[in-house]
This record gives sequence, C-alpha cells and structure tokens, in this order.
Amino acid sequence: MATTTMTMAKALNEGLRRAMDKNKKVLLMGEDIGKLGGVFRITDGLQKDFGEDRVIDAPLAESAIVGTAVGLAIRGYRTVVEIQFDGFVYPAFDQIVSQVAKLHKRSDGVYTMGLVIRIPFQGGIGAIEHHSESPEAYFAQTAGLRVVSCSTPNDAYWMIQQAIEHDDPIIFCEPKSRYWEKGEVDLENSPRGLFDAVVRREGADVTLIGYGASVKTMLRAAETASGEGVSIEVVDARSIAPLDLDVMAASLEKTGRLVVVQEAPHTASVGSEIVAELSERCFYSLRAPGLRVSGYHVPYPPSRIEDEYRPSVDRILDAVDRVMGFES
Amino acid sequence: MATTTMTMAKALNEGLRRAMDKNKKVLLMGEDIGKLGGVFRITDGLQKDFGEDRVIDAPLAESAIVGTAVGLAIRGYRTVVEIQFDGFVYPAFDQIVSQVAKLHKRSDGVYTMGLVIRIPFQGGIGAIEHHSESPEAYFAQTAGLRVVSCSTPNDAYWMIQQAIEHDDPIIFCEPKSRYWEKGEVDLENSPRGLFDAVVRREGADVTLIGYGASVKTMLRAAETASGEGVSIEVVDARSIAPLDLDVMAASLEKTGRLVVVQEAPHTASVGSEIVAELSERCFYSLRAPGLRVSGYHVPYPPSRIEDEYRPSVDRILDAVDRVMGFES
Amino acid sequence: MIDEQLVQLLTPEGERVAHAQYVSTLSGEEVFAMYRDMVITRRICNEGTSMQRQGQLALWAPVQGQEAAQIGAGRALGPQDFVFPTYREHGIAWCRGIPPRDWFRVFRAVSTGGWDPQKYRYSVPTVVLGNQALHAVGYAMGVQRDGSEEAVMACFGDGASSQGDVLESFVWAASFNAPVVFFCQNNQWGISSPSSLQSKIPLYHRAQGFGFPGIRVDGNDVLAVYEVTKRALENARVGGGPTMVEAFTYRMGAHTTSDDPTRYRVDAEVEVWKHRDPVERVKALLAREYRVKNVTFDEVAAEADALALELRDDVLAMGRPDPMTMFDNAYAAPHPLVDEGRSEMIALGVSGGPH
Amino acid sequence: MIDEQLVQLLTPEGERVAHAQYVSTLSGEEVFAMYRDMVITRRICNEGTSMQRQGQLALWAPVQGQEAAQIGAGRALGPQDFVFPTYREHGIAWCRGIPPRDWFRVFRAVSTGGWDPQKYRYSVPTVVLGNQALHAVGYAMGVQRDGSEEAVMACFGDGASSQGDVLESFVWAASFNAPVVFFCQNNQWGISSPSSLQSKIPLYHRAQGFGFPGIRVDGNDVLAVYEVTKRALENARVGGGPTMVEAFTYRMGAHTTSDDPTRYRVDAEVEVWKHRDPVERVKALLAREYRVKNVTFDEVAAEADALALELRDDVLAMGRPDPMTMFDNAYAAPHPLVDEGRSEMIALGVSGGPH
Ligand SMILES: Cc1ncc(C[n+]2csc(CCOP(=O)(O)OP(=O)(O)O)c2C)c(N)n1
Ligand SMILES: Cc1ncc(C[n+]2csc(CCOP(=O)(O)OP(=O)(O)O)c2C)c(N)n1
Ligand SMILES: [Mg+2]
Ligand SMILES: [Mg+2]
Repeated sequence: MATTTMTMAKALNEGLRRAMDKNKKVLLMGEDIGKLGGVFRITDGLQKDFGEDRVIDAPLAESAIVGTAVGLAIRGYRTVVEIQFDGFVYPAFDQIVSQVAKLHKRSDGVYTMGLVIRIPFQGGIGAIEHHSESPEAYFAQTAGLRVVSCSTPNDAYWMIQQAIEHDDPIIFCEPKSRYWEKGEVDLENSPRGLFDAVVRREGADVTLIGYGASVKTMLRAAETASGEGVSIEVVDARSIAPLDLDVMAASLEKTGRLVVVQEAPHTASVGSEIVAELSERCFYSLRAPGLRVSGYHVPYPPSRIEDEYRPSVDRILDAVDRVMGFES
Repeated sequence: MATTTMTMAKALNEGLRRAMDKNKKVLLMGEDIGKLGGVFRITDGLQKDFGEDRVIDAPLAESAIVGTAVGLAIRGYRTVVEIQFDGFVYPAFDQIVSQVAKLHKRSDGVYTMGLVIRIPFQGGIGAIEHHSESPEAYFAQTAGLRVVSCSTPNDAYWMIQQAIEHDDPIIFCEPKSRYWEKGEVDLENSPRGLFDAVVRREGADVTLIGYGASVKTMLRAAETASGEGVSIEVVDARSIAPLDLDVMAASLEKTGRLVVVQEAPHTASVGSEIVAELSERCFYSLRAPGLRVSGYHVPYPPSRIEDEYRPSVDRILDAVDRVMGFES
Repeated sequence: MIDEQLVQLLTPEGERVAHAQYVSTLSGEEVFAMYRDMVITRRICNEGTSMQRQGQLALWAPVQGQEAAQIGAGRALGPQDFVFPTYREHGIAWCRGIPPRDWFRVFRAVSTGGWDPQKYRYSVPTVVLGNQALHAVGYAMGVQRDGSEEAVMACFGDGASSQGDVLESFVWAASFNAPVVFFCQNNQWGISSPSSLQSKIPLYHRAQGFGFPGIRVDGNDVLAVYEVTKRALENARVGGGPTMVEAFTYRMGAHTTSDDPTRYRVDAEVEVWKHRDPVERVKALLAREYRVKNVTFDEVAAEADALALELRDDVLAMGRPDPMTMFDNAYAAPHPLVDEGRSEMIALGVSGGPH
Repeated sequence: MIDEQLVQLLTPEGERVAHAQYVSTLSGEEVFAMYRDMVITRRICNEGTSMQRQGQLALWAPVQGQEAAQIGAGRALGPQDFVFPTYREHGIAWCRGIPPRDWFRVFRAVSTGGWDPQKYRYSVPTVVLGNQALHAVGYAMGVQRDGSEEAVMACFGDGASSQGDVLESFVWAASFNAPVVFFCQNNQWGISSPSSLQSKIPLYHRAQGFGFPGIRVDGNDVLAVYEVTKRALENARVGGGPTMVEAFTYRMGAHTTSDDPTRYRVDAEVEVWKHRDPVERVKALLAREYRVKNVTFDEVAAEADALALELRDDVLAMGRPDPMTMFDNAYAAPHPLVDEGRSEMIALGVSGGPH
C-alpha cells in the first residue's frame, strides 16, 4: 500500500492532477485558479503543467462560470469548477438549479452533465462575511444534483477523482478549515464508493452524524465523552445527497440515540433530513428523539464569535447529554 | 361582519390596493405587472390607479428586480416584488440570500428590509417547465427571511397586507392553482396573525400538515378518509418559516400520527423540518413515524403527468394508511 | 425606431435595395426554398395556435412575423454549427431538420425537451431567459479547444437581453474570443414590455461596448438576415470572434396563447408591421424577378396545409406519457430516491413498472 | 493601455495640463486638503496592513495607489448624496466623515458592518461583487420618487464589472434614467485577474453600449477625478441620468493581506505605476505652485501618524463581541428560532444574557 502523508489541499491538488492526466476532456475553471493556484492553492501548478486551455482563469462572474461549464459539458468536456468561497455560489444558483440539475433529463439523457462544482465551505478560518457559509441544504433539496463532502486527505484525493468520473453533476463541498491538516493518502486504492457513509469511530450509546469539518469536532466530542463513560459512534456522512441511510440506520439500531451535527442553520437542513429519515427507519429503536446541533438561525456572525455559532464540542456534548438523559 | 365572495387573485389584488392606499411608500415592481396586470392579473388596474411610479414595470431581470427593491428599502420604500413564476426566482437568489436576508443585521438594525417577494408557486396548472416549482425550502433554510403561504382568499387578502406591514423581508408563496377559486373575504377583521398555523378541519386519528395548494388536497383526503372511518385533522401551516409548532404539536398530541404534504422533493425540505421538529416535541405521543408525501426526487415532470408527481389524495391516503397501520 | 444602420436588401415592397457591405448571394431556387420554409413555418405555427385553442396543447408560442429572421438565420447555419434556442425558434428548428411534431412535445406538455439535440446540433429549448447564452459560449469554448471550424448560435429576445446571463455571456465571448453569434430577435416586445424598457438605444450597440461588433439587420428581410448571419458565422468559424446580430422584427401575434396583447399595445402598431410582412415581400420578389406563378405559390400553400394536417395527427396521437417516465434520466447513474419513487409508484398502481 | 480619451489635469510630474472639457476649480487650500486626505488614507491603510501582520486584524484590503481616485470621488460627493461602497473604499469613507476605527470593525472581524449607513449616507460594505450596484440604482429610483436633488454613487472594481448584477444595473439605470454615478476603480487587477480578462477594450466604453456616457479619468490625478465625478454627480442630481466614471488607477499593494501578488504580476509593472503615484504628484504641485514648505508636509505626515496611532489604540481596544450579539438584529421582529438560540446560549453559559 503506497501511502503518503499530505494535507487535504495537496490531496485535492494531486487528485485533480491525476484526473487531468487520465482524461484530456477534464478542464478546470474558476477565479484566480491559474497563476495564483486559487486562493487556497488547490490548483497550484496545474495551469503551468496543463496549460491555459485546460486550467481556465475565469472572468469574475459565477453564473457565467457554471453556465459555460454547462456548455462545455454539452460539448463533451468535464469541467471542475472552483467557486472561490461558499458565499459566492449564489450568483450561479439559477444555472445550477435550472440547468445543471435538469439538462440530463430535459435532453432525455443525451447530455451528460458531468461537471463538478467545488465549494470551499463551512467556517472556522476567521474570515470576513460570506466566506464561511454552509449552502449544502440548497443543493441537497434540488433533484438532479448530488452533494458530497470530504473530511480527510485520503477521501479528498479519491472523492474528487470519483466525482469527476461520475456522470451526474456533483456539488463537492470542501471543509476549508481542514485544508491544511495532514493525513495518510493511499495513492493506489480508493477506500470506498463516492456515496458511502463511513463509521469513523465505533461506539455503543449515541450515534453522531455529520460531514466535512464537523467530523473532527465529533471525534473530539466522542473522545471527551468516552472519558465520561459515554460511548459515541461517529458517522461521516460523506455523501450529503443522497444520504447513505443504511450505514446510518445500522449505527442507530445499535445505539438508539442520534445527534446530527452541521454548521448550517437547522431549518429545512440536511440535519432535518437525517433526523426525519432515521425517525422513520428506526422508529422502534430510537430511545430519544434525534437532535440537531446546527448553526444558529442568524446570518453567519463576525468570525471573532464564530466558535459560538458553529457546533462546538460543548454544544455536541450538551446534546449527547440530552439524548442520554431522555428516558430518565 | 362585511364579507364578500371573491377569488384568491382578486383578494390579493384588493389587499395590495388597500396596502397602497394606506401607505404611500408601498410600491409594486415586477415583469408585466402594469398594463397587463401581471400574467395572473394580480395587479390588474393598480398601475392605472396608482401610476407608473408606484407600479413599476421592470425590465426582464430578476436579480435587478430584487436588488433595486433592496435599494428602495434602504431609501425607505416598501416594495412588493412579483416574480412571474417560481422557476424564475433563482436569478435573484444571490440578492435574496446575501442581501435581503442579511442587510438588517449587517447595518446593525439601521436598514429595514421591509420587502415582500411574491412568488406564484406549486404546480397544477398544466404549464410548461419552470412554471410549477416549489422553492420554499431554499428560503426557509435561509436565516434572515420569513416564508408564508396563503390557501384561501381571506388569508390572501389579509396575509399580503400583514406581510407588507411587517418589518422583515417576506417570501410570499401564492398557490397559483388556487388563484381562481372563490371564498369569503372578511374586509374588516383579520382572522389571525401572519405566522399562525390554523386547524382547517378537526380530527382525531391523523394530523395532516401542509400549506398552499396542498391544503385543499388534504381536506379532500380527509373527507374521503372520513367515509372510511378515519378521522383526520388538517393543519394549514400558513407560515412556512418560522413554523407555528405549537399548533402542530397540539394537534399531534391528540392524534399521535403525522403526515406532512408538500409538492417540493422531500430531501432537506420543509416537510423534513416539520417531521424532525415534531419527532422531538412529541416523541412520546407519536404512535407512528411522521411521514412525508412530497414531489418525487426528479425534475418537475411535463405537466401531462404532474398529477402523479404532486401529492394526490391517493398518495396522501396511502400514507395515512401506513401511519394508521403502523402499530399492527 | 428603425435605425439608419439597418441592413436591408429587400424592401417591404419586395424590391431589391443595395447595401454597401452586403449583397444577396442567393439564387432564385434558394430564395424560393426559403419562401417555402417561411410559409411552412407560418402554417405550422397557426396550426399550433388552433390546436391550443382546441385544448390539444398546453400553450403555444407563435412565431408569426419572425419567419424571415428565423429562416434567414436557420439557412445561414452550416451543418457543423450548433444552436442554443429559446422556446420560440420554430423556424430555426425547421431548418435544422427537426420534425415539427418534436417541437410540439413541450407545448403538448408531454416532454420538457423533444428531440436529440446532438443529432440535430440544436439544443433543447431554454425557457429561463438568457441561460442558454452562457451555454453557447461554453460550447464555443469547447469548439476552440477541439480546434474545429464550427460556429455556435445563441438565440435570445430583446427582453432577455436585460438578463445578467446574457450580459455575462458578452463578457465571456469577448474575453475568450469565442466563435459565437448572438442572434437576438428584437420583436419589439417581451410579453407586455416594449423593447424600449430594455434599452433606450438600439440594442446592437450593446455589443460594441463589450468589444465586439453588433449589427442590426431588417429581421423581416430574409435575404439580409441570411447574408448578415452567414458572414458572422463564417467569421466566428475562422477565429474572428463573436458578433451580435440584432434582427429587427415584430411579434405579430400574442406572446403565447395565454397572452392578451390588446391590453398593452395598439392595433395601429400591428398594422404598420403588417406592411412589412416577411413572407409577402419575398413572394413579391419571386413573382416579379423570378416569375414564379400563383399556381406554384398555391402548391407551397397546399404542401404546408398537408404538413400541418400530418402534424396535427401526430400531435393528437401523442398520448399521455407513462407517469413512470418521470424517473427516467433524472440522473445518469442509479439514485436511491429515484428507485424509491419508482417503487412507490408501482405500489400505488399508477404504472405497470419501469419504463 | 492608457486611453487617448483619458481625462487628466495633472501629470505624474505634478504639472497642470489643459483639457478641452474639464478645468480644475479647486483652490490651493482645497488641493492641500485633498493632499492631506490622501496622506492620511495611505497612512491609515499602512497601519491596517501592519496590524494584520501582527495578528490584530483578520484581513486588510490595502488602498495604496488608489488614494486620488477615492479622495477625488469622495470630495466630489455632496452631503446629500449616498454611496454604495465595496470593501476597499477607505478613502471615500474618510471623506464621508466615518471614524477610521469604524471601517476596521469588519477587518477585525468583530462586525459585518461598522457604522450607521444612514447617518453618513454611506452604505455598509458589500463583499459579494456587484450586488451593491443594484442597490444604488434602486436607491436612486427612490430619490426620483421623492423628487429630491440627490445623486447616488455605486462603487465597484474592474473585476466586478463582469458580474451580471453590475451589468443589469446598467440596464436599469439607463431604463429609468436613474440619478446614479457608477464609480469604477479600474486598478488593473481583480486579485490575480488582469483587467484585460474582463474587457479587451477600455471599460468605460461599456456604458455607451447601454445608452449612457462613460468616461475614463486618470485615477491617480485627484484634480481630474474630482472634476469628472463632480460633474457626473451634478448631472445626475438634475435629472441628467447615469454616468460611468472609470478611474484608471493601480492597486500598488496586494489584493488583501492574504494575497501574494508576486505569483501573478511582475515588479516592472509596479515600478511603472510608482512613477504615477497619486500622492507625489499633488505634493509636487503644492510645492511648486503654492509654495507649500516641507515643514508643512511634515506636519501632515505627523498628523497622519498620530491618527494612525490613535486608530491602533482604538482597534486594539475592540474586544471580542459578546457572542449573544449574533442574535441582535438578525430579524427586526421577534423570531422563535432566534429566541431559542438565545436561550440555548444562556443555558450553555456562553453569555450572561441578552445583549
Ligand atoms: C428568468 C425568466 N424570467 C421571466 C420569464 C417569463 N417570460 C417568458 S417569455 C418572457 C418575455 C421574453 O421576451 P423576449 O426575450 O423579448 O422574447 P420573446 O418572447 O419576445 O421571443 C418572459 C418575461 C422567463 N421565462 N425567464
Ligand atoms: C460574487 C463574488 N465572487 C468572488 C468574490 C471574491 N473576490 C473578492 S475581491 C475579488 C476581486 C475583485 O476585483 P475588483 O472588482 O477589480 O476589485 P478590487 O479588489 O480590485 O478592488 C474577488 C474575486 C467575491 N467577493 N464575490
Ligand atoms: Mg421579444
Ligand atoms: Mg480591481
């Protein structure tokens, strides 16, 4: 097994490189992704190696970035679009919802909307406004799209390649606060399918489900809880839409208690979906209602107080306490 | 009590007229709303009576319609924006999410984002693509917005006025398939607050919750079910965000069984939210898992088969059967 | 309203007129063929309106008045070119060889597309105003990368010209020197909005502000539309970059069968444009210059009638799709929620099974 | 790169130059006051950069090189006018009388706004490129409805000029003849994107394609920016409609403190622009024409230093906000989920209670 240690940023970079090596039809497009290598340097060096025709520095207009990627898809290209920050995907929302999500259907299957929209998402980097949002629920709600998120360098490396190879359009959510954390990457074997959830830590009392940056927070919460005698199972959803409910339900059948963690506000969120689905699937096994620990229902706050907005270990443990104490 | 019979379209028209009479700062803006009176004639005659300065025919660009309404709000005007059809609100999504929802906060409360975005939504009129969508979940997920929907002419008349008077931005979802149905309108007394849910039919066995066009469908389902000995309570949510959970939970405490009805696909939907919240609030009272009857997870189909896509009486009754049969 | 700069090669009376930069290259046969195209397009369009009145269509978007714009542009296209239309380009669809019944699927509400867009090199209809302009530019960027001599046509109306997507597509086309022709049919109206609401100056000027040529052509003059569009396409194919062609024309009918134009425009305006009818002026030319006889015109009319009847039969035969088809092609790869929907529908007895 | 049409009243060497349409109306005192504004703006900007380096700010967006553009425009504004800025208009904010510490709140990440936008008639910063251009036009439509003689300024950069919102704002401004001045600082770069990626031709041409005047002014010449902007604002106030002013300038520093411009641009370019420094040329003019002494310049520098120190103290004193404040003004009216969040936070012991 050829594993090597690298950051998630580097793993994404290597994954993109490998996908471009494999398939000449793979293009990258986005703002500042060429010489600058993107504001997070995810595309560092790729324009130099693959040329300006394959790594396209885009004029500053997100609707056009996605809209032209659609045209390129119709022409048979596979474009990996970089949205510079989560808060800047909304100008492209119309193209994503009305075109990207629907053109395969509208063309009776003739058009392959094989494009990947990479979005550095979630908070935690002390940024200014619009740089810390969690827009995944908007895309999960939209029929025709798929939404995934990586939480480790190994997943980042493989998931980006799987996403590029996949024939449906994929919203690829990258937890920007984890870009610089290192991990082992297996360069030979992909760990699992793009839409598979995975149990990151086994436990018996409570199931925590989340994705992206929340996975590490959940693992820390589990660690703390184990010191207090509570055994927590941590599920990394990985695929936000569709959800891998089998893995989640299996965990819940065991623990009977559910807490979902997400940075987005809780109304009509992915967390709502997980709770609603598992309440149905595991009706008799649930020993307490499924709870959600989410961003508060307010605009993302100035980042000096973002730690109180984002689900913290404390807030997760508080919810764990509540599900543990429910029957008493 | 001065009641009079009119269609929902007329009730909205009268409500707008009264709001404009009361407050000179109220403007209307949208595509074709002047001489044409809007494609649904909701603004019929208003430009003639209030002038082109107050009933503004907009060039064809939704981002600009909402974006300029924001500027007008900053200047102290209250603009009621008409989006011609649900599927055309997405070009304005960025302005709605990044500006309309956040400017009150960003200005530390100085700016009042008193604007109303009217959206004829849901299907059922045999239209072509993009004319039958249910985008409410996108807005419900967004902190800073409120989302409401009317289901009767009386509600339409009052809710539009309440929405205009309210200081937060409101997404006002109008069930276009009900525009031409008539009902009694009380021109003197408003029936209830803008954010209150209401029990439209009392029942003992199952609670149906929905809004907009689904309310009538739910009532028909309840009628049919009563013939089969099942007593259904029908709750019209009216306020989609925030939800009036007290009214919903009270119903559920009584019936113990929940079915939510919506035309949007079920993932990360308002239905998911209702199920998740009520699973928590009514954990011990629930005799079966809360079910959702939703649009299928596919792009809205050609309208010749929309009746099979939208929640029908049959599909609702099927879900009712499932929650009724759950314990056996 | 009509600009000085308007390119015209045939007057409303059907007389040829000289232009400094353009000359008609069409033979008599070719002009006749276009006349036939226009007559058929109009006839089929009228059939659409009447089928809608009879409750056989959900909607119809008439093209009457715009036949010269569409046939001129449609015939200027090469087989290698690719078109991104809106909902009203029936004349261009005709030129691309798409069976008329296929354009009607959307209007009969049995499909959201209707033909194989790759086969005809004519994309599915775009209803959200302006979205397609960006697709066209993106496709054109693909053409550039393939090193191929093809041009791409983006169709949109005067109303859609205000949409951010169309305007961004201008930025991109200029920035990448994309082989795209923006074919804007300024039919004076966007539902009830006069084109003056979208621009106080002639629309084609807009292109120049983005750094590429815009040209206004008499959209009711098929000879002029053909030459202007052809040159723009040729220029695009050989790396000359984008052009905006504004076909100055008129929507003679309602916006769609749901519309009531009497609420917002005066008859006098329609009358003025009747004198500029695109079909009549070609007919006059053919009669005078090429001595085409009435009997020949009658034959064309009869052919169009026959086609319309055949079309009507085809359309009426389009049954309600199996509801199960809504799950087909929602995704390219298997999806659990789609499978769940299928199963539910089978369980409900709505459909016999997978399509 | 610099257009023939560029309006310039002061050369990089600080010599006056005649222009057919514009003449400087500023007295020596006024020029000196602007010099002072520019020096202070630069000094405060540099303080921003150094505070960020010291970990006291989350980010800083330097304005160095653009002082003339911003002070010229800022001083051209009347008290009745209203400005819609981006994140980089520190010089204009200074002219509006907003205490510098208030601009720093966003960059210290303790606020998403920072001042009372109605009091200063200067809106909160807009970070999503281009959104504010539509707000400006809407506000201007309000001014029209109030029958008031006010102008509105929409600020944006060369990069943002590609966004649909900016382009749609052009359509609307023209359509409604709105009293708005589009003040575009073309500082040659949008992060790493050269302005040539956004437009192959001078940006100000774009306005003309929408039917209103565009004008390019030497953005490093405060005299010229002042006159051009002032005339545009006056014209807007009296119903003359929109103007686009393209201030041709240069971002001397990094895009923000997070940026590394060495990755995408060459030193030689920066060197060229150093010779066009906006502050130096006014200084040269003042020294030569108005005999301002070095000691006076030193006094200005000392004043700027003092202000910067005061600012530093103010910024460092900005503590972490009470987390509870995130719930304030999320909505104007009570909202159950906001109340729920507040209660949860109190229960968690994060904050003592409602703010
Ligand atoms: C984004 C969007 N907004 C609104 C509509 C509704 N609509 C359909 S056609 C139309 C008018 C379009 O006018 P124009 O672009 O001139 O094309 P024409 O119909 O004249 O061919 C409108 C407003 C739409 N389809 N898409
Ligand atoms: C919609 C959107 N997309 C991307 C960004 C990220 N971004 C911030 S500033 C910037 C460059 C802007 O360039 P320009 O408009 O020239 O202004 P300048 O920074 O030069 O003042 C970009 C791409 C953003 N803020 N908003
Ligand atoms: Mg039109
Ligand atoms: Mg710039």
